Amino acid sequence: MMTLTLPQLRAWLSAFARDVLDDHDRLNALDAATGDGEHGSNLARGAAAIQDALAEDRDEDIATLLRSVGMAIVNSVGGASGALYGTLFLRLSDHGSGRDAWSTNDLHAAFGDALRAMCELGRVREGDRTLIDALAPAVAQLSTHRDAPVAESCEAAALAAAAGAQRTAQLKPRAGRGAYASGRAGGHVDAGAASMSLLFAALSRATCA
Amino acid sequence: MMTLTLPQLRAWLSAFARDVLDDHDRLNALDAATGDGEHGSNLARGAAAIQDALAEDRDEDIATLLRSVGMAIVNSVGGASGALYGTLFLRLSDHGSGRDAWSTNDLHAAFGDALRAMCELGRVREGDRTLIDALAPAVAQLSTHRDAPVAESCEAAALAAAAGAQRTAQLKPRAGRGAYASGRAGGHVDAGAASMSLLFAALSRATCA
Amino acid sequence: MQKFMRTADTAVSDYLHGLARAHPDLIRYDPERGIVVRAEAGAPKVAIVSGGGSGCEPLHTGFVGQGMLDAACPGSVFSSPVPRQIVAATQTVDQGHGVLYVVTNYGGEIMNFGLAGEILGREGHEIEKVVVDDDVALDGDLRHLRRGMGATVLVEKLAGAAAESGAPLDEVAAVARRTVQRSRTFAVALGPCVHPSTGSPAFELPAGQMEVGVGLGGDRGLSREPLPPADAVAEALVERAVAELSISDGARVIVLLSGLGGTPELELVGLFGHVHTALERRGAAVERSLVGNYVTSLESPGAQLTVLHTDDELTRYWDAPVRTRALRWGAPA
Amino acid sequence: MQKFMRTADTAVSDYLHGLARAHPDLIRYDPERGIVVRAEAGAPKVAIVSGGGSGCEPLHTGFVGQGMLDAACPGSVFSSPVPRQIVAATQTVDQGHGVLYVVTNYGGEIMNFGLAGEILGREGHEIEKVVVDDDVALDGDLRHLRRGMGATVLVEKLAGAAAESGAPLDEVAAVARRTVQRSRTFAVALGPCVHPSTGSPAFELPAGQMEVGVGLGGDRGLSREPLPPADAVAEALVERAVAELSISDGARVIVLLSGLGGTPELELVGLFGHVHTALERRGAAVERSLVGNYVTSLESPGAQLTVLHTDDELTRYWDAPVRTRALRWGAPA
Ligand SMILES: Nc1ncnc2c1ncn2[C@@H]1O[C@H](COP(=O)(O)OP(=O)(O)O)[C@@H](O)[C@H]1O
Ligand SMILES: Nc1ncnc2c1ncn2[C@@H]1O[C@H](COP(=O)(O)OP(=O)(O)O)[C@@H](O)[C@H]1O
Ligand SMILES: [Mg+2]
Ligand SMILES: [Mg+2]
Ligand SMILES: [Mg+2]
Ligand SMILES: [Mg+2]
Repeated sequence: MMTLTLPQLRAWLSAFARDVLDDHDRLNALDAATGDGEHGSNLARGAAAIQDALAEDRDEDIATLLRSVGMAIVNSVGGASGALYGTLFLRLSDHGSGRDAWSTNDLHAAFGDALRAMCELGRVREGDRTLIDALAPAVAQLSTHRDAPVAESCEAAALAAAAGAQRTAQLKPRAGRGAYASGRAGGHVDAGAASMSLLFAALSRATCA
Repeated sequence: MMTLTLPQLRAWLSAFARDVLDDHDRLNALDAATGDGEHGSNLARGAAAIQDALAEDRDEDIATLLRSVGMAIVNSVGGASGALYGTLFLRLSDHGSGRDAWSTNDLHAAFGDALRAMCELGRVREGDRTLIDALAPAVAQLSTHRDAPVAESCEAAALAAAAGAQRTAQLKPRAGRGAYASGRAGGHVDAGAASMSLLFAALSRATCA
Repeated sequence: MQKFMRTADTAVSDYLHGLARAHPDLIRYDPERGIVVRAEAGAPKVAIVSGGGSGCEPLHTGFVGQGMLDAACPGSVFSSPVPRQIVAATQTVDQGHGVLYVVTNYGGEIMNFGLAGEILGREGHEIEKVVVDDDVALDGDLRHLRRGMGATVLVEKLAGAAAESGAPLDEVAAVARRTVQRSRTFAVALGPCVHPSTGSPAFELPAGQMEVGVGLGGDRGLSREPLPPADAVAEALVERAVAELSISDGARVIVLLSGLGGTPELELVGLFGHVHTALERRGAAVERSLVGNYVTSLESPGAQLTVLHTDDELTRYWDAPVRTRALRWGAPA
Repeated sequence: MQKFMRTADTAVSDYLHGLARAHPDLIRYDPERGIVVRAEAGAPKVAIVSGGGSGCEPLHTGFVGQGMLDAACPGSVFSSPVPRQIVAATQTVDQGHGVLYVVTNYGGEIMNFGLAGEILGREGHEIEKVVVDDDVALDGDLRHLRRGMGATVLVEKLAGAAAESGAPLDEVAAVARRTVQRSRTFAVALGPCVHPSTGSPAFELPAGQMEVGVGLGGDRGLSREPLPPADAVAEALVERAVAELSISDGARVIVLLSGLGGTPELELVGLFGHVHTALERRGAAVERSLVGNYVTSLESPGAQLTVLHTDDELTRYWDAPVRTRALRWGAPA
């Protein structure tokens, strides 16, 4: 496929919500390894909010859908991840006004914008062992595949996000609750990076279909 | 021996104190089975107080020694057992004024008096699963052996106290903290009956020596 | 053992030293005599004295101060005080208007306050005793063993206020007895406490189970049941606590929901909401309430519900100023 | 799971409903908007708003009332509130004299109060923020992550008193910042808490071990050490808490020793006695103190020590009347 259509976008969000609900115990357990053990429960509230937003959406444009998803997440998840995931979708929505499809180039611009906003909000960089470590390599792949069909670029982004998440197991946390037990954290994948790689995996599946 | 002499009395008290300190964990465990698990710790304070009283005693008469032991127990042990054991020694002391030896008959009168006072104070009877169930059969043996040498009568009293304590395992508690869990208490010897049988075992050893 | 303490033997005296340092304006601790007394006696009045095994804090030491206790006699952990303490407390706080002993219905407390009262009666002190036995868990042929639980706080508050108002000893005692008669308590535990001397849990409770009808000091309950949702726990607590009170439409109640020490505020206050609903469903009007750790059993997770069927006089004494570590209202500073 | 609750999802709202029923005179709970506000606004003044993950009660909801917070925004257990709550609280309590946000230094709190502040700034609300980061456990390249702990209570009390005195927003904010600068906290845990959603302990701690330098919410500490006697624990707490304060002979301090939720009063007050001794040994004069469960982590056994190097102005604000669920002095009723 050359573009991500509005129905695919809905399929993506719906799949992400389901995957988060399915994986919610694993995300809690990953968070528990260094943090307070509720990343899965937090995002599960977000998943429910996404489902509500999808049910209420009138199929106007990409911006309207993503904006309502972003607001729903910001105002239901709480914690660091709620502000960050909410900001992600709100920034994406800024690029969807009047649009019912996105090229890879559009996706790259939107996710790149979101990445910058999230780093600023969280006061983090790549390498601090956060969800940024899954998001940043995915954005890099979108950049490399800027002119490729979305199915191809999103598959590459999903692989990069998954690999980035895996690599967090070797990183020393420098932000979020994980950093508190820094000296004793090693070996576990960062919870937020794990959920972020679910987001790109769902995107890849939605664009293949 | 026909009588219990003052040195034997000191030996008795000293042995009882040592036995309580040695057995203090077992007494706690017995109390824990139905009560609050500190009968051993409570009596351990009493044992220390007995040792202090023995160290300070000037060998005047039986009354003076037993009175200071009774007061020391009353004011150091606390709980039900402190009041009861304290009362026991205070009542015994009432029978020792100006005396430096006791016959079995004297012992019987003194312990009988103590038994009555303790039942009144604790508002209990034999069969309520308390230390009375070790004390009462011992007093009965002192009565039976009223004219026998103290070594013989005290041996019988000690056997009766031990058997009485054993029997408490079959009794339904009707006083003390043990009664609270009444329905589910069965099978354990009452802690206070166990410590009371230590008292008569020590008495028997002291009168044999 | 996971406890902040030096040794089991010093746990109580370390607590009392800490208490005196935390509240020099309220209390004095006399380590020689093992008693806690009000820092300032205030105007002459009937004195209120209580005491009991330690480990149930803030009972009784945390209730010494204006409008409540004049002295408290703390025993060892879960063991009653000894007569010497009670005698010393009485001699210190008796201002010649008589002394009320608030005695919880445990063998140790009954006997030791009894022995002290005998000694002191001979010295000319005028002493009244009220025995608190609000625990409804025990019934039938065990009824005489009903333990003193949460109502102890209510008795100390209301008798304290009556004394502060200048009422004579017989009236103060009458207020205390009326409070006992009109109060009932029922308690459940979700786990044991650990006695500092032994270091082992008072009982084993499998996960998902609740010990029903417990007392203090790690006493087991009457039965063990699967732990239901909090609204059902509240319903059970209310059912048992009000059964013997004449609670019908419009009955005015004062409610104390005390944690046993280890239950977090989040759960306890949440439970109170359900208790409130269950009481209102029965037509009771919750006139005053108190939710927190007031009568505890070391770190036990659990809760006890005390309901007092109040009236104008009792509510007036409830509202009267109090200034202690654990209760504080209506009185400046 | 050994908890009084209906479901993990209703635990916080059940708590809030219960709180409102326990304190109708002090607070209102708005379930639609998920906020707790003062029952009576009082005279116009700077408004103080805070909020944070639930599970740390009485923080912040228990500090809403006269002389402290005007509104609190409780998040889910150990998760910060969401902007909608903060926006609603601000709109409700802003009386036109500006609003101070007391924000603990956790990513979630910082970001969500940040987002709310951005939205509201555009609506014309005048907002100042003070970030509380009193936790000395984190240092070096982790210093920017220092968590908001016990000093949060002090900031809310002192800023609340400044606001009540009629001071303008910049002065109230200055009092709050000065309190942060002059406060340090160090905490240890003797066991984990259990998150209601997961039902499993936040960490495993072998018996006889202590987790040193913990935060809230079941955060692990910096290290794990054998649990020493309480006087040595106190020494370690004091050593770390005062290291960055200029405590020399005659330094005046206000001390908060808060249990983490599961530590019994007997132990906590005993520990305070040793803390007091350790502070005096360093020449500090303990001018005021507060000992109890004020900033907790559900049922965690443990304690945190906060030391504030006070001065005339801060002590005066400390003594000013306060009337909330958890702090109450100087104010009638
Ligand atoms: N400052 C931050 N910047 C970027 N990501 C962060 C930051 N803080 C936390 N995170 C991410 O959020 C995840 C935790 O989310 P969650 O558990 O929901 O929130 P909280 O940390 O508030 O408990 C972490 O695993 C990390 O990936
Ligand atoms: N009312 C009573 N009358 C006689 N003996 C009692 C009574 N109450 C308790 N006891 C005895 O005391 C023992 C418990 O003593 P202890 O544990 O020291 O005191 P407490 O029961 O106050 O914790 C019981 O095992 C029982 O033998
Ligand atoms: Mg988390
Ligand atoms: Mg006992
Ligand atoms: Mg006892
Ligand atoms: Mg969190």
